[in-house]
Amino acid sequence: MTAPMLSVDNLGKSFRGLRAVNAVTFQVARGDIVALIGPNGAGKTTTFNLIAGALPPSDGRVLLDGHDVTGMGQAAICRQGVGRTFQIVKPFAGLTVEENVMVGALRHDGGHVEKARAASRKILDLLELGDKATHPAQSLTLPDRKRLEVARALATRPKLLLLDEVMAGLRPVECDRMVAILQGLNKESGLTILLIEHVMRAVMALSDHVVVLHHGEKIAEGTPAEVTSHPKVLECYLGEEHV
Amino acid sequence: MIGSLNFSDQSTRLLLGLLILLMLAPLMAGDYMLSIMITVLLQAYLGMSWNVMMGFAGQFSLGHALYVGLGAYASGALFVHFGTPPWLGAVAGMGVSVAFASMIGALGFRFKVMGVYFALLTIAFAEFTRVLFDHWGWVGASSGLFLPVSNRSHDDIWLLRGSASMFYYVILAMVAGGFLFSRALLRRRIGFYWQAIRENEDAADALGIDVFRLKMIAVIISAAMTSLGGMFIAFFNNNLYPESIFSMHRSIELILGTIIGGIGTLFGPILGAVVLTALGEGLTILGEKIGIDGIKQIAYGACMMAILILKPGGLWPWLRHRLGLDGGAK
Amino acid sequence: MSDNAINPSALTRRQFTATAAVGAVAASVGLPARSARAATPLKLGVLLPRSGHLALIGQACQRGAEIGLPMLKDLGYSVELMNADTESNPDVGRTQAEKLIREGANMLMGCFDSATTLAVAGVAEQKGVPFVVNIGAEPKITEQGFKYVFRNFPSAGMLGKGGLLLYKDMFAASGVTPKTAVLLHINDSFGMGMLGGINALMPKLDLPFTIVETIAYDPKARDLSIEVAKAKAAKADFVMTVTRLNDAILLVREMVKQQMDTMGITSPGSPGMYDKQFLKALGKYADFCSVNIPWFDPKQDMATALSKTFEKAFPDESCDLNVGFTFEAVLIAADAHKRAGSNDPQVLTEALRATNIEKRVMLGGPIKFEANGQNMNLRSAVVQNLNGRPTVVLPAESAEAKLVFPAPAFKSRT
Amino acid sequence: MDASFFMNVTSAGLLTGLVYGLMALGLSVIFGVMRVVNFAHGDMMVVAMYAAFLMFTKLGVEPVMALPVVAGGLFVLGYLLQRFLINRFLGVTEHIQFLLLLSIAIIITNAMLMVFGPDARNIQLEASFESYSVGPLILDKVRVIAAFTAGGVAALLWAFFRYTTTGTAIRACADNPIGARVVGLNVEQLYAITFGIGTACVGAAGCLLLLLVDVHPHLSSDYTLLGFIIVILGGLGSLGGALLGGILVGLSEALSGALIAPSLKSMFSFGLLILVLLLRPQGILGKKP
Repeated sequence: MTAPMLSVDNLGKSFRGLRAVNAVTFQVARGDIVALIGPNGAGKTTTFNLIAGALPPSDGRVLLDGHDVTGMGQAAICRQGVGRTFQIVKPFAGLTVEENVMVGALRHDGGHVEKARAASRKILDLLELGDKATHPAQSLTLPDRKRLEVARALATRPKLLLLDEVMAGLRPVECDRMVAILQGLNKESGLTILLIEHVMRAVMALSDHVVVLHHGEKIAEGTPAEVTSHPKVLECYLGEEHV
Repeated sequence: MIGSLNFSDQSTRLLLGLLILLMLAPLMAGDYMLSIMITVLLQAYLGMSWNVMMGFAGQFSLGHALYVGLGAYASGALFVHFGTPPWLGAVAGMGVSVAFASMIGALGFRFKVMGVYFALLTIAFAEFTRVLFDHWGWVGASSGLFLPVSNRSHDDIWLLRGSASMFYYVILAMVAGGFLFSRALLRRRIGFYWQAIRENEDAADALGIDVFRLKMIAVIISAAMTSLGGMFIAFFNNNLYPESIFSMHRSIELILGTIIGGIGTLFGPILGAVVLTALGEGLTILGEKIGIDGIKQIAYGACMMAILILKPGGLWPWLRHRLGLDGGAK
Repeated sequence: MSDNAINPSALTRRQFTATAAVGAVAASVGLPARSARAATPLKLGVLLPRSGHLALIGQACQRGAEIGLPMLKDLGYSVELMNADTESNPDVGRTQAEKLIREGANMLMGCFDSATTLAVAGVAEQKGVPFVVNIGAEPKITEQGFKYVFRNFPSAGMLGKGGLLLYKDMFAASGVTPKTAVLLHINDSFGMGMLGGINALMPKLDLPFTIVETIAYDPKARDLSIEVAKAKAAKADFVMTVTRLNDAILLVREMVKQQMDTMGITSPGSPGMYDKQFLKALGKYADFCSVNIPWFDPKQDMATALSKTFEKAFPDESCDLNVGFTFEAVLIAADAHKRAGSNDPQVLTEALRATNIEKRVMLGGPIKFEANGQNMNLRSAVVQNLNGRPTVVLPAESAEAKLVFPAPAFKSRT
Repeated sequence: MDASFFMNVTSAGLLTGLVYGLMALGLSVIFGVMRVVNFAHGDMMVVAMYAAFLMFTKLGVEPVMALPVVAGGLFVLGYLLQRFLINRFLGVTEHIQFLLLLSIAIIITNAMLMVFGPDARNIQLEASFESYSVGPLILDKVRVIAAFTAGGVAALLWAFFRYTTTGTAIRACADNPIGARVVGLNVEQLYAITFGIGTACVGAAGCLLLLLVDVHPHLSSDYTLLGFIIVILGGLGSLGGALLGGILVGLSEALSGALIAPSLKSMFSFGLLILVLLLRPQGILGKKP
């Protein structure tokens, strides 16, 4: 058995004495789609940032494909094959949609600009942004910006894709399209995906495995069906709005 | 390909037309006009150099006079003391400037000094160096460094001694070179990466870009280009004073054209230099008519403010749009 | 004759006519063959820093250039000024010089600050247009081998030497010989030039005192209390300063506050302490400060006439050496033009080279230029503020009053 | 060099530093709340200095007495500038803001040049040449007056932010502008008031500085730069920091001038600035961002 794609081992983070993430351990198997859920403030985005290298963990380890990448920094981890999106979208507003994606794609093919442009077109077409390729990124609507985030991350050709609430704000039809796209990517190229999601409809449809966080700690994990019937999960979601 | 000349490209055609016109200029323009044009081109060149750092990579420097001064003093002092030809002196100047830029960049970026704070750090270094040069006897301290003037009948481009026309062609070549170099940078991977960093450093980082290294490269290239402009100033002016060459006033003058013309664009620095110089000369004439000293500067300030309010992105993006060149010329 | 508002009195006008006659005779020795009257007036391009950080002095110079025009007209000279503002910026000076030449200037004059003067000299040299320097002490101006540049102002070295030598006369006149001095100087190109001159000359000139401490201060200094505290701690017999204007005021005011009484506050040759601003700002404390500087020759009629005319036209401004030297620069230009009888720059340059003007306003012998374009016949006076007025106290033959040295203590002044 | 020399130098540096501090307070307040770097800071101070100069020469009002009027006038100026001009530029990038304020600075400097001419102006008070002697210590009378008034104005400002509703509201704006808007504060109004307070501080400092230095139109850029050094030393947005920074600069100028060479003293201020930017970018008393 080869090492899992991602292995999070006893991960923890404190901010000025405040414990945001505590002893979180889980694994993402190669080719799986795993969802990270939990109520607001559960520490999901912090966990994400720790995995992606945006924040250095206070303790614990992150293993990617069996290699320790703990504390390597975002750029280095990306170069190891991890693509990520931001919950609060961060487009390169002054560039066109296509150029945004090219920035990701230029890591490959020796930085050849035209090859990167062609690759970006393909990804944009896949995410149904092809007709907006030459628009300035700042002119996009929020759902399009979310898609742009995904496109840009995909352009770096990751083996693990981290998606932070890319469904939020999408209409149900759009949400289903996105699910279909992600499923397609997962099936065709075997892309491993870890996603944070509030839209339960997407979680149920997409994930092979679900990890539930609450107050910075893992309280449950399992298949979507197992998790939704877990008493602890029900308890913490009581009073929480979810779709 | 670096600076590949593609004739179907609108920006290339525009540039070629402009270049031919400018090549012929000394045949038609009088000396006064020529001297104005040298001023414009010099400002355009320095603006371009600053644009690499600020316009492309988004790192705000308000202390670029530092590199102008280092370039000017290195080439000037070597010429005065050892007779070193200016182009070799310029290499030394670039070396010193790159060393300073690396230090400022490394300190600033490592310690996460950003935005206005970074700009103030650059001012501080420039002023610090100004006072240092004010007390450094080998380069003449505050009494200044003087390059020997010689009345050569022929132009010596290797030693940069000669007529105004020669200086005109030198600075024209520098602007053309700077333009092609900037364009090549902007169109290659590094240009995309810089713009990504300028727009959002965190997102660029997440896409695997080595932000620190790229910012350093931007600062270094910008400093080296600027110091070459300093060499030109030294040999064109023939005298150097720390007080004026390192002054904050020069740093500000240097960036005005680019901001007015359109920051991050290729034509912006050139257009801005033309507009500001024309404005300055026009207002000088107007000021003489009205006969009040100082009115020129007030009008200058007011025009600047008007441009900022009406066209905050600079004049070139707007003009480009009006000319229907969108998408073609950056 | 025009009814100009700033015409000198009828008497002085007659005197001027007489002067002109003498001048013409003197001049004709140089270039006898030419006609005495030029066909068209001389177009003199005047480049001065009328705005920017040197605006104060630039405007004073401009007044000097303009105030003398009616007098020069009466003397039979015909000059037309073409004014340009250098904005205290050498680059602007250069383009303005080119503009003036394009617009038909036959000769250039200016520019007060050395950096701009050198920039303009480069243009003049390239165009072959003569350039008369009104003020500018940088030695390089006449050491660069320029062929078209003429300076009727001492270089820093001359200024320093003339100024230092006068100290001997001062001590001789007062009968008091101090042993030690403290030197406070501004750290800019002028101040450093003077310092270099002083340091080189001190051992050679065999002066009776030594400089025990040299204190340089930043031209941008807002406050000179530390500098003065340091100077006071040096406990020297008297003070030597090399200043501009604002810093001179700051320095002396600070000396009053810190009760730094010495035998006197002197300067071996710098602006500042004779300025009207200085006198106004410091009142009674401005008295007894002395400067060894090229000055108006009170014994020259032209000088008295000029300062009278000036004081009438600008009662609030000081008729100082900026005015005097700029006036002389116009006079030199006009004189060359009259003798040349032509507006051709080459002929004008030759005429300038042959300049020999005896009736002038500043101290010294006749105005003549050496091969390098420098006038060596310039002499400094000791100018001491007495009763709120800069007064020539030495050399004895030109003195208007007697030198007061040592100066009375600040506290004892009423 | 004896002990009394150092005591004199140190006390002069300390007193001047307090006035510097007051000047920098204005800059600090504006940046702390609006994140706008006021590059026309020195120019506004020069306006205040001329105003105080006119009050003295035309009406015979001494600068310390003229202070409330001048500060009030500058408050109005700052309020209007913010309301009608700078407010449009709040969200835009730094370099555009910088250029806008620079153009304001150019206009102010040259307007002053046109109105007052390039001459340095100063005022002559009874106290101008007087000093207190305390043992070997000679304290310049106007410097003492200026420093104490500066301290008083700073204390008033602190009380304003601490104890008044408007002051508290402004602090809320500074912490979280969106939050402030959400709870119904009129942020535009508060910003304009803040800018007004900032310029009023400069106005007060200008009146006091007129006691110490001569005013001329080209003074402005030096003071703008000095203001920046001080606030960054002390910590942008921190009132105590501005005063501390002022005193530090005053002392460093005094001591480096006395110990090394006076003409090098501005280099030490810049050196101090570089050091603080690198070691503690938020300033000595600044809060971590």
